[in-house]
Amino acid sequence: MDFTFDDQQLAFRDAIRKFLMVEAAPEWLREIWETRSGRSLDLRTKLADQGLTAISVPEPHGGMGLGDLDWVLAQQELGYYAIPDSLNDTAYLAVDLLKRLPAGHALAAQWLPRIAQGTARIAIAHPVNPFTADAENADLLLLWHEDEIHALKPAQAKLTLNESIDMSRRLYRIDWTPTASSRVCDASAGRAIWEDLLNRAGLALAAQLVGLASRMLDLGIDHSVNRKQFGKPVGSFQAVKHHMADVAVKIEFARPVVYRAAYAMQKGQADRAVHVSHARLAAGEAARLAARRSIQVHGAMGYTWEADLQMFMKRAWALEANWGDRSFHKARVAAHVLDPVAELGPAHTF
Amino acid sequence: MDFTFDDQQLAFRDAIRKFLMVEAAPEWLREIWETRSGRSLDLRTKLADQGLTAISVPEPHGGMGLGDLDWVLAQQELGYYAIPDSLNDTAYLAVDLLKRLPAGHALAAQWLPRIAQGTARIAIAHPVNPFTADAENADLLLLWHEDEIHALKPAQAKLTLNESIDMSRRLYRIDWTPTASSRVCDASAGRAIWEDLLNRAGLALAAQLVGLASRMLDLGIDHSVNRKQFGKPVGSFQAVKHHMADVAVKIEFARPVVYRAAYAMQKGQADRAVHVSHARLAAGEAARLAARRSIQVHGAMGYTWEADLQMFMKRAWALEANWGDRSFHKARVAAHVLDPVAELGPAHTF
Amino acid sequence: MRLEYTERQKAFRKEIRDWLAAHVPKEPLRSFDTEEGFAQHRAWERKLSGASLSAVTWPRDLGGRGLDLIEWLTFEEEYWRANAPLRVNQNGIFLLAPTLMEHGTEEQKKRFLPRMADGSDIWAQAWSESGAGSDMAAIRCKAVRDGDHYVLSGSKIWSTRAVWADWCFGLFRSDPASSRHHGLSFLLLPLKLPGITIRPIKQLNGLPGFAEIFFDDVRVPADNRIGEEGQGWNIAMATAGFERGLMLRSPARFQQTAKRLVDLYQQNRATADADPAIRDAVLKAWMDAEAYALATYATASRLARGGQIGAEASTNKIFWSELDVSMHEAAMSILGARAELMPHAPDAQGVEGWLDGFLFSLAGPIYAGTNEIQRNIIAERMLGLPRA
Amino acid sequence: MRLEYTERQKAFRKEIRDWLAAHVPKEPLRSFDTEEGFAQHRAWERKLSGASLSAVTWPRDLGGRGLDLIEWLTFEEEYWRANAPLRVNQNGIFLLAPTLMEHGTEEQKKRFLPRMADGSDIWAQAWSESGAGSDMAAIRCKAVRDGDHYVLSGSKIWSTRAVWADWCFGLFRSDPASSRHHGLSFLLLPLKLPGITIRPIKQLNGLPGFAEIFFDDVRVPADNRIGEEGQGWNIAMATAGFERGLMLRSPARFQQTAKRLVDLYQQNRATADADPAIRDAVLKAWMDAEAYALATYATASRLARGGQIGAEASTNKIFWSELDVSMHEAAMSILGARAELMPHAPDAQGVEGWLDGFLFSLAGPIYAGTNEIQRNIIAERMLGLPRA
Repeated sequence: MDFTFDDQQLAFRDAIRKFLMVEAAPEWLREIWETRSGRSLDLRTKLADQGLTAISVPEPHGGMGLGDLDWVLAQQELGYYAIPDSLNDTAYLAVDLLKRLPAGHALAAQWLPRIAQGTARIAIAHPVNPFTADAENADLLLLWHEDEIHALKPAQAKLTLNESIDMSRRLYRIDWTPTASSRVCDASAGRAIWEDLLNRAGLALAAQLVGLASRMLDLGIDHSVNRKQFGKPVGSFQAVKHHMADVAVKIEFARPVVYRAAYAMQKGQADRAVHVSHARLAAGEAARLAARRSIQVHGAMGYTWEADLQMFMKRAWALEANWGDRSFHKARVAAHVLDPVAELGPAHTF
Repeated sequence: MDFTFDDQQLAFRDAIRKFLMVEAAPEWLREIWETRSGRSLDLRTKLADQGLTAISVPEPHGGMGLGDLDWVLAQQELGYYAIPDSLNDTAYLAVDLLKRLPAGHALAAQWLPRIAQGTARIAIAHPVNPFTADAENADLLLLWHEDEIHALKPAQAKLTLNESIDMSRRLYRIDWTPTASSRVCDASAGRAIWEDLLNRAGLALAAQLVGLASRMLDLGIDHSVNRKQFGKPVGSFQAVKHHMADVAVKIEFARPVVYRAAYAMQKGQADRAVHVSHARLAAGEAARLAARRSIQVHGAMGYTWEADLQMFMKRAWALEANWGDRSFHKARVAAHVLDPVAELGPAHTF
Repeated sequence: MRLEYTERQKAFRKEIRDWLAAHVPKEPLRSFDTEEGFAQHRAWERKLSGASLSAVTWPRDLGGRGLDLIEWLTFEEEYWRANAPLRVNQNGIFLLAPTLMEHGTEEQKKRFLPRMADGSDIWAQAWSESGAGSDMAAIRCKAVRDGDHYVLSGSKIWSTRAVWADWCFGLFRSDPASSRHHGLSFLLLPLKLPGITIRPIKQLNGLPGFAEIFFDDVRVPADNRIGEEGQGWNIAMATAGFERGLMLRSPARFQQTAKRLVDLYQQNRATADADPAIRDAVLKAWMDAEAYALATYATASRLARGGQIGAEASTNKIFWSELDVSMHEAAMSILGARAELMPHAPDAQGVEGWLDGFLFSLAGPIYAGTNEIQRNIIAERMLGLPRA
Repeated sequence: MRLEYTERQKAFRKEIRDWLAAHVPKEPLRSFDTEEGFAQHRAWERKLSGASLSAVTWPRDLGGRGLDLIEWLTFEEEYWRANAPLRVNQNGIFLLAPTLMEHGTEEQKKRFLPRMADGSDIWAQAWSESGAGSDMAAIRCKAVRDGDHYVLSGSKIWSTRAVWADWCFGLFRSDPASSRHHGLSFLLLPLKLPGITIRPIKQLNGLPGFAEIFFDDVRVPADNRIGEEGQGWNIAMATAGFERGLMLRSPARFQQTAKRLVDLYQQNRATADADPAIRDAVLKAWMDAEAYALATYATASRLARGGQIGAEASTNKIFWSELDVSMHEAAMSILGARAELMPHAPDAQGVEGWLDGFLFSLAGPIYAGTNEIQRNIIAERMLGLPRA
């Protein structure tokens, strides 16, 4: 029993953090918000150089062959720096899906090396999301159809842009027709793959939400240390202190839940779905509270476009309802907790 | 449209308040807690002298013939001073029941004058309460049996004492057998009477809970003004101020809901049930928060038997679940709000 | 106590209901934080004024109808019930006007109020400064007396509506030697005066709902001052009371939101019921909106009997602003993955309005004195707790 | 990361489970805040000690088993799962003992710890004074040095277990000229010494769970002092960290409460489901209890790798105390009109324990440093916000 990350995992996390601190400053995020695609080729290359696109691609395909526990640390950083969806969708979710296709499927060999190199983007359409992020910028679409997996080029589908309050999210409604030639995998094999994809997406967003919560807390702290009212920093008022302390507590007790879910995914544990949903709910609650409290301590400034806080709040609000909203995840937790044969209480944590 | 009390009503309230301030000090409450009956003959006489037993007894029977709007102000004071249940059960609830018995029923003429004079106590058993307060001290029991009304002397039933955390409440399980001679009123006439009794009890407790919340707030304020920590009164810390301010807000917005419910009862308005349940929920929430916050600002002192706060907290916890618990009242609000034909929104408040 | 409307009140309600049914635009106007929307809303103010409905509580000779507060509440109920446009001139009509009625001269009332009532002048407020947000007494903007004028220098910020409005009102330091809440004067001035520069500030939704106003030796006639020189603080405090309290946030607004929330929940129960917190929030929304309405009727009744607005200003501010956030949070939960859609997105049917309302609700606990300040006020002035 | 127990850990769990199944009293003991219950609990401590289970993390020669924190968590899980009696000596074993291990001399450890482990000495804490509750540095109780003794005068209050306990530990002002956290010494003393008067204080439930202790020239040998004279504050702060943090409130306690709450909900769904807040609270209880357990395993793992307890002491305190209140509030809601029944009432079947647990939970956010103080600590020490 050891609930810590090893030094190599932490070093990898630190390297990502250092890299993003320089390359993903808020000014830069604002800049790409304004572009038509909302995406930067430059960043994509840099993320690949950093190895982020290769984390879980198997070594034979040019990747590092790592897993969910490495990703979970990276995802927190992606959240903290509000990195757009496509990296997660391509390098984490799509990679897992491709890896698990029935042995020797051409699609895996075709796309995994390109993903590892950072030269391919993949978007995933699943009915739990009414829209698919980044579909137009993708090189390939992977689509759910009654538990089958289909693959299309974006040009083969009709894409309708739906603007999100989070300008880093380019959402598309996809209208398409499944055909025999688009089918990659039948429902009997697809079911388990989609199931895990859904869990993995939930885990990814939980980790990002923890990262976002930390960022909003840090922005709230920065503001309240620097902003003066009544002749002293607003952060010296007890009400402001307690607003921030509450957020810190929520984050502290969301993080281990997320790590536990990552472990369950990495090991393919039978109860991974409930761990993921618990993680999503805990992380979502932390992010929601962080947004509420941080805008409050920012005062009017927090309500502006020019304060960086808005970018992180909007991202948190959007991600919290993506890949299963709160109702979805609460229902999964309830199914476990209220199952008469569930083993609850002490001695059943692991 | 005039949502204020008239001067006479306010003067009556002020007189009650002044009287209870002297006669119902916490020291005195503690004293009667310790007695076997939990009741004081002396207080009973004084309450009657003050006119409190005669409020709604019709004038021909020696009462004042007043109604719910007068009672609602009195009930707040009864809550503030934690006056035990028997006054409410006898002089408000039983009076209303007796008044509404089919015309000329002997029971009314027999008991109403004695109630007005303060020489009779009546306890009421209804299945919404698993226990009946003060059954052993009562001169008469009025009991529900499948919407019929029955009357018994306490000696005709088997009473089992169940101790409450609120020592002013003497609770009894009543085992009894309905007979033709105990029946006062059949189900067809009884149904409406019991319905209104339930509403009137809900209203009474809502008003008492507002009074209790105010008392707990006042005790919290007193303590935090007088208690010093870190060289200044604890009430000068912003966290303590905000704890108390939150309670004040809850009380401010519960009170008008209670008054509105009293008006609905007094006028027999068709939607009185939902107003009563709303009042109960709002008042209960105020009382719960007042208890939580007041014990918190009291610190360790709030956890003791010797601090007065405990008496009011215990009473609030007990009353909040009496005559219909939170689930009961929320269900009634939900039935109204989610009724597809309910008229909601502005212009439907009155 | 008499919780029935009089025949006169009922007749008034019917008149309003009929008029609104005939006149409320079928298509929602654009946001008044756009130039086009601002013009649409000004035209709507003019239309309201044509029916003497833009400021029903004012005296008839100033463009109102001389109605009492109960009738004002009735008007508001019908107004929100009809989903009529937001009031672009609310800073003027609900904040400045009560102040002018109480502290302005007869000449000032005649000069400003009728043009406010008919939408000729749309007003912005200019309270805050970059170093004086919640701490309003820290004002540094100067108004130096020069004969029958003041010369203004400095800047104001968070000035709502200032991008397209005609006039603004605010506090300025007319005594350079003064500090804190002494030596301030309450001035009204056109936003088109020479020396004024407006820097629009984009809000969360990307629209310039407020602005920073820079004053570079702006000359303002002294007869634009409300009340005596140096007495601005007391006058402004009365205005702040109106802002927080009874007038700005009429209960009908929240009752209408609660009703819409109930409808949204009913339409989405298949998914929403998986999260029991949603149902609980919906029931609470209805209860709290009703409670707010009841409390407002109680205050209005008390005022009608000669009472004064007291701590209600602060308790109301906290209650309505937290209620508004809770209701919009509940709506966002119900909408789930669709909640993030911008109102103009092609698939945003059934989503319109809630996101913008949610963003706007977040400003509630901040503006007009943060809720933290209100809690201090309640604790110290209403409950008697000691100052720090 | 490896979230599986080792074979050794599994074997230990099995041993504990079997032992508890065989030894936990079938009938619950009386409250240890009664004289009879105190004696029952002391006997239970002795029984635990007989199986070397009273202090599993201590070295073997002091009465423990030399187990690590993960094994301690395992022990606690089995202990709570078996509904074993509350630990009457928790002030000693979980608060004082870690302090003694770190700051006591070898002689002191040998003198005090084995008698603590086997229940011969039950310990009370004596931190607070009537003018020094949350502000522990305001201590005035004097310990005047007189040769190889201290002479104690003054009083302590809120001393848990002091009514029937054998010994107490606390901070005393050994330097009369000192102020605040300087000049304090950490002393251990028998409660039966001449000059000591104990005034029991009744708690909410009517039982004397704590007491006021009066010292009237009480002579305490100087070798009962832990650490150097005048260094008591730093030593006590370490103890306070244990109190708030990892050691006192093992997660199994809350997991067991959460499980009981789920059971209570399942048995009462016919009524409880009418209030959606109840179902939501039940789900949240399970999630938060699990989160607390996970956070504790993470801390224990980090400590095993040589890490130090940091701000967890304060974040834990807030989390477990609020969780405990929420769970008990939910149970009270489910019980409805039966919640007020005293455990011994004839019709209290299915109610036992929850009311007492609810009352006790209310002390959580107060003792061991109020949650307001903890939030200050988090804000200032962990987040770097400026002191007032």
